[in-house]
Amino acid sequence: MNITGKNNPYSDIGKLSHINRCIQCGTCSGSCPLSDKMDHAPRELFALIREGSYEEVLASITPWFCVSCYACMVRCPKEIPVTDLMYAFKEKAREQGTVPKNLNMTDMYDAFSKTVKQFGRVTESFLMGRYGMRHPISAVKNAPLAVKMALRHRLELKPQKIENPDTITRLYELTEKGGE
Amino acid sequence: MSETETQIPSYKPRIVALVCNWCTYTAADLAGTSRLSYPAEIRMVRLMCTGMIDQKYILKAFLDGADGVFIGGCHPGDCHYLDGNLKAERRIGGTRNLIEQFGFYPERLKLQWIGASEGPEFQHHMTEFVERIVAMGPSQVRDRMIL
Amino acid sequence: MKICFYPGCSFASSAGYKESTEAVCAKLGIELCEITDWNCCGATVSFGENTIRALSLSSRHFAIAQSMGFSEIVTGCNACYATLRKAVDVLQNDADLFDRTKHVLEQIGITLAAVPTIRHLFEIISCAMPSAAIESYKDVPIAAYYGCQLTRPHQDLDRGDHPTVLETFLEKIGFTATSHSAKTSCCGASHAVIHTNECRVLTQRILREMEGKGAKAVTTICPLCQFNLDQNQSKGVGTNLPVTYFTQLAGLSLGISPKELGMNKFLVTAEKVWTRP
Amino acid sequence: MTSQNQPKTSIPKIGVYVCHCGMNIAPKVNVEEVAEHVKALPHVVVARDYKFMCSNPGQDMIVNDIKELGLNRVVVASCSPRMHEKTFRNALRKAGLNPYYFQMANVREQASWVTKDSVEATEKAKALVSAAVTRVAFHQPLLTREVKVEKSILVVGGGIAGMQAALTSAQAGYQVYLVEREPSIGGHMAKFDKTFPTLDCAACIMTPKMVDVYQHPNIHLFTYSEIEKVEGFIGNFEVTVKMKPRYVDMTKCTGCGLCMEKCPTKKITSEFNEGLSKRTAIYTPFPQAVPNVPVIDAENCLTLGKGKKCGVCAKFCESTAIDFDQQPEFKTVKTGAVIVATGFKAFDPGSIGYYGYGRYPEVYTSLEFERLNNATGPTAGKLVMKDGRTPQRVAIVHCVGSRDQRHKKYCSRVCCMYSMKFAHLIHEKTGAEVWEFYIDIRSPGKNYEEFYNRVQEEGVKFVRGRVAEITDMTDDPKDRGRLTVVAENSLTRRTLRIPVDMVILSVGMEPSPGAEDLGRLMGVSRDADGWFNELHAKLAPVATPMTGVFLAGCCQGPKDIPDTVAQSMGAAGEAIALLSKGSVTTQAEISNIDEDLCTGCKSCIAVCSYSAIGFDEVRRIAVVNEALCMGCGSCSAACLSSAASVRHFSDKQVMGELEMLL
Ligand SMILES: Cc1cc2nc3c(=O)[nH]c(=O)nc-3n(C[C@H](O)[C@H](O)[C@H](O)COP(=O)(O)OP(=O)(O)OC[C@H]3O[C@@H](n4cnc5c(N)ncnc54)[C@H](O)[C@@H]3O)c2cc1C
Ligand SMILES: Cc1cc2nc3c(=O)[nH]c(=O)nc-3n(C[C@H](O)[C@H](O)[C@H](O)COP(=O)(O)OP(=O)(O)OC[C@H]3O[C@@H](n4cnc5c(N)ncnc54)[C@H](O)[C@@H]3O)c2cc1C
Ligand code: SF4
Ligand code: SF4
Ligand code: SF4
Ligand code: SF4
Ligand code: SF4
Ligand code: SF4
Ligand code: SF4
Ligand code: SF4
Repeated sequence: MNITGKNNPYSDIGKLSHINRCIQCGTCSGSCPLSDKMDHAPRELFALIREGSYEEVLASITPWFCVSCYACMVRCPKEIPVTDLMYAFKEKAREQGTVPKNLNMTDMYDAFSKTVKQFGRVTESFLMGRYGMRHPISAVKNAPLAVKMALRHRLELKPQKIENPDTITRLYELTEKGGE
Repeated sequence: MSETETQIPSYKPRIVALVCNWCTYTAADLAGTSRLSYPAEIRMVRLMCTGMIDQKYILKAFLDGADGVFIGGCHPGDCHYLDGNLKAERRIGGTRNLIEQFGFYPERLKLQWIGASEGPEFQHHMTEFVERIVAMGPSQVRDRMIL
Repeated sequence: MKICFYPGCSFASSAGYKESTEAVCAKLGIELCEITDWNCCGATVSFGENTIRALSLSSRHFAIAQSMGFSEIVTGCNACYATLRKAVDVLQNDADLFDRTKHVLEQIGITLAAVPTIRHLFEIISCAMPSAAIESYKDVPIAAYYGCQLTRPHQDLDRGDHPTVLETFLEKIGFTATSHSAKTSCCGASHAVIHTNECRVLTQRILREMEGKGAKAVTTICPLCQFNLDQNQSKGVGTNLPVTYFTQLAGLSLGISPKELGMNKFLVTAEKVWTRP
Repeated sequence: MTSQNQPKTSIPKIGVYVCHCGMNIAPKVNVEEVAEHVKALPHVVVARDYKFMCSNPGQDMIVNDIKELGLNRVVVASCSPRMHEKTFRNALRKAGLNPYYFQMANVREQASWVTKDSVEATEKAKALVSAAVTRVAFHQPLLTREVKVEKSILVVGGGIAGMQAALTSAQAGYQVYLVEREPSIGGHMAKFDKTFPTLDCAACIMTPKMVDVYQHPNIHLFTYSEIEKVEGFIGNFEVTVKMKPRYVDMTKCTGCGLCMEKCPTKKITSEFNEGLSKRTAIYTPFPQAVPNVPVIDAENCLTLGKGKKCGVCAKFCESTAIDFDQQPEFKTVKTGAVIVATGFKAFDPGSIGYYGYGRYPEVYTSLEFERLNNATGPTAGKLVMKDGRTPQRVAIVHCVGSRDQRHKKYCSRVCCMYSMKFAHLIHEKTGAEVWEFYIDIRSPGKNYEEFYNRVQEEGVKFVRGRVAEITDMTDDPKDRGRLTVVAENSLTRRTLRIPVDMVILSVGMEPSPGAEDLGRLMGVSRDADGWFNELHAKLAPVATPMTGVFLAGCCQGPKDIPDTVAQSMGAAGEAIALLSKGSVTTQAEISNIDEDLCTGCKSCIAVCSYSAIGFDEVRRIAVVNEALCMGCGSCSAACLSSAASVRHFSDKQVMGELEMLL
């Protein structure tokens, strides 16, 4: 399947055609702070795309581990927008429902998103609480830190919100399907 | 606009390209050897230098029914004859006014530097120019003109 | 000078970032005009979820800022800075996405006309700081930590690796800058709470490098970086470096008291930064 | 006026030949239909299609038709005239017809190869061929002239390329002028110790060659000199050389070296040693320099640059060779051909922040390493770190600045091989563990892959992955002070953080500074990367579009020494072939001013960049100097009276072609 081909159902992944240029040099993976935690190195995702193994890429945990440090992107000798592609993979995986299951990071993303949708802003404590409901162990592990933070008046317990959170909720709903 | 579109569904513009031998013609050859396709409406005349393009060639092309005239030469500094391209640039500025006086849209005349190594750029500019001329529709001045 | 300020969600609860920014700006005559009823920019999450939504979340501010009469938005958080700039970039280069974003905003009663310039608070303050500092702290070597997203991906404020603007700033306000190699190494901030162990390796490498090169304290320009470097030291990294904000050091240099600058809120206490022997 | 102005006598009888070019034109363009179409045009006597027009049977077909059908004009519809115009003109000549009674229609590069739809391609081909037919009817017979040529060759650049070109030309009996801008000839190769793949000693090849160049009776050497001005044309160039002041009289200096020993200004960075050592203000770049005459670096000299009273060198020089009053000298030489051999410059890795060059002392460029490794270098060839220790582990980083869209997008072609040369030398000299980080190993050359295998067997650790970062940040406290090389091993998919003592950056090549100006002086264009353009990538790799100017060595693109030497000999051969006959044929397509139409307005004189038009004060008309005219046509476009026009590009010819295209 040609990356930019008309009959490629995945060709709407943002900036996908750039992958044609990749020479598999590994600068991106070598620059990536969390590459070792990923199931595929960023470089491998591009090789998989060229093979046509889109399903594997869109089910990979790699994009979810990307912290957007942009180290890969500014070093790639072929100027491939690696970080932007990570975003695009996540968006596509979400759209087609292949977000990896049982991944802390995706739960965190969900918790974050729900909080913004509800209040318009995020509050760390509240976000952690929301995430903690699904990850009690993590919540317990982080409890001492929370106490220390509270002692230094750094723990906001009341969720911050904007004047009219409904606007943001509406914005979320409006964009549910890409703004149509 | 939509009127024009429905009127002439398969409008094929008539376009000539006057190009210099050393840069743009070479780029066209490179586009050829690299099999970079572009619209067939482009008809090219090979000259030694854009500097030899006489105003009357351009005017003649328009009066003979050209919908667009493309002129391609070397980038400034790369002219095989030192600065023929710059002379052409100055002259073509004047030609724009001239053809406008005849009633042609000056946008139908384009000057572009395309270096010998720029096969893909050649393809790009040809495609873009044809698209531009197609969007403008056929040149109707000649028909209206009493010759 | 009036600036249009976007604080972002982590600003208020951070260890004195808010206090020090307000105190320093007051002293420098900078008026912080907070974007009316700002919302979360979506950080690194929203772009991976839905491009239009991410653009809309950011653009809401662009429209509000414009209605307040500003063409520039200033933020003090690297993540917000990167996210807002990304939105600006996309909107400027993709007319289709611009129109679709505009359409979404229209439906919540907001008109998006133009995109602003995004600047980091650091740019504003470092320009405004007087070069003759009131107090001198030459005996306190500070390691400047830029984090990833100030110089990357744009690399227009300074080079992506081994930038120097923060060091120049430190020297200007009377501190000594420690030369080190971890300035833009990623600390994994946005994953730190969840992947504590994985990210600890990163923070540890950074903090040990700073301490190894002789730093007595760190300065940061982002609440996420500050939090991550600060909290990890309570988890056995083995270093003891107070992690300050650049605004707090600016404040000290302008003679503002540590308390007023919120410097009592760190997990690693920072007395050694201002205590004179 | 001249015989070229003959009125056309005969009625045109045109033959048209449409080429299939095997499968290149025919399946896309319906060649029979095209031939059929043009048969209907005025004056066309015959129109045929044939599989390969440029083949011998194809050419014979034209010759026969000319003889048997009495054709007096020919059109071939095939490939680009840049490819085969000469071929077919020769066929006409063979048949006794003036070669300018010919026109080519390019239906391959402009129709079959670039048009998707076959019907459209055929239509376009018809238009192009019809235009050519119309044009050729207006063609006139043109004559070329023989011009005597100067039997001498000027070579610019004295690296291995320039030296070899000079020697080959001189051996053939030609007078050679070799211009080198540095104080000594030698170029980059003079900096090397060993060369791949044979590992023979560079100095052992270089030093005798440099001496040969110096002593050859036919070679006149201009060192510390640059090209100031180029005038004239093929066979008859006049080149002005600027000799920069050396402040040492070449005729008096004996090369004793006493001045250098005594000069008090001793702390100047040595360019030759890549900044790894210091030199004096009066210096020769290296001990084996040719000529072995020092120069004074005026900027740093106490007397010349700093306005102080020193003069120590002059005091000690027994030959009274020091001359503080020397001025630049200009010398004009006449030459028939020019060979450009200005070489390359090594890429400066300072712009790649994440490699820390200039920040970490133990990060070297490959050229620095060449000096470090050289017996005549700053450490007398001992491979040691700046603190004098022997490295235990060394990393070599490939593709620095090359294959990188942010810097140089091309592969520099020699760095894989020299990197492996380094690996071998380090291993041999120090026993250190060597790690090579590469993207692809490029070793296409005779005995090159074998060299790779040899280095592999020596235990060098090859890691397939481009280095992501070089840092002094360490994970293990006992590695403090060392460097860490970070890269993904793309074959094991692991991120490596390797502590090393020394890093060598295998930097790529870029065009030599000043190439742009030189190109402008010579009229030679450069490609997008700045390398000089050869006339044809395959068929004329040493000639340039500027007739009489040839290319040798790295100035045309990255290459190693064997390729450089081969190309240099090729360039010398071409120059010799050009000049050996004693005369060259000038082009026929030059300007012609019709005396009857010229009003004497002088517009043409003002626009001619070659000062090729003079003014006849008596007749009050403009007159073209045919030896100087290049045929650019600026005059014809400027002439409002239609008096000036370039032969073969007359208004009738161009407008006739235009008319048929629309
Ligand atoms: C680190 C390194 C190691 C290498 N090792 C090997 C090896 O082991 N084996 C191998 O085969 N190849 C090797 N090469 C490649 C080799 O260096 C080149 O192939 C060779 O030097 C090219 O010779 P050249 O004469 O074209 O260019 P250069 O050596 O660059 O010579 C050009 C000369 O022209 C002069 N010049 C430039 N501009 C002007 C001007 N405007 N006017 C007058 N003079 C001018 C310069 O001063 C210079 O003397 C290596 C290259 C590098 C970078
Ligand atoms: C599949 C393939 C594709 C290629 N594609 C390209 C390409 O796209 N671009 C490119 O630059 N290069 C290409 N090459 C390389 C190119 O073919 C060679 O560089 C080129 O053909 C070499 O020319 P030559 O004259 O040295 O050898 P040859 O083409 O082999 O010519 C040698 C001639 O000598 C004759 N001969 C041999 N022995 C004797 C004898 N004892 N007496 C008399 N005559 C003899 C042979 O019959 C033959 O005619 C390709 C090579 C291959 C194999
Ligand atoms: S750095 Fe760029 S070229 Fe190299 S593997 Fe990654 S994406 Fe591909
Ligand atoms: S931007 Fe993401 S993928 Fe790229 S190096 Fe950083 S974490 Fe890895
Ligand atoms: S200038 Fe004089 S002292 Fe110097 S090397 Fe020449 S002869 Fe010797
Ligand atoms: S005059 Fe200049 S070159 Fe001569 S010895 Fe003094 S400093 Fe050196
Ligand atoms: S020769 Fe090797 S090291 Fe040099 S640019 Fe090419 S691939 Fe890279
Ligand atoms: S042998 Fe041919 S195909 Fe194989 S690496 Fe060499 S050039 Fe490439
Ligand atoms: S421009 Fe024409 S008319 Fe004027 S002097 Fe030149 S040839 Fe004669
Ligand atoms: S053709 Fe060009 S070079 Fe010749 S006389 Fe005219 S302007 Fe001068």
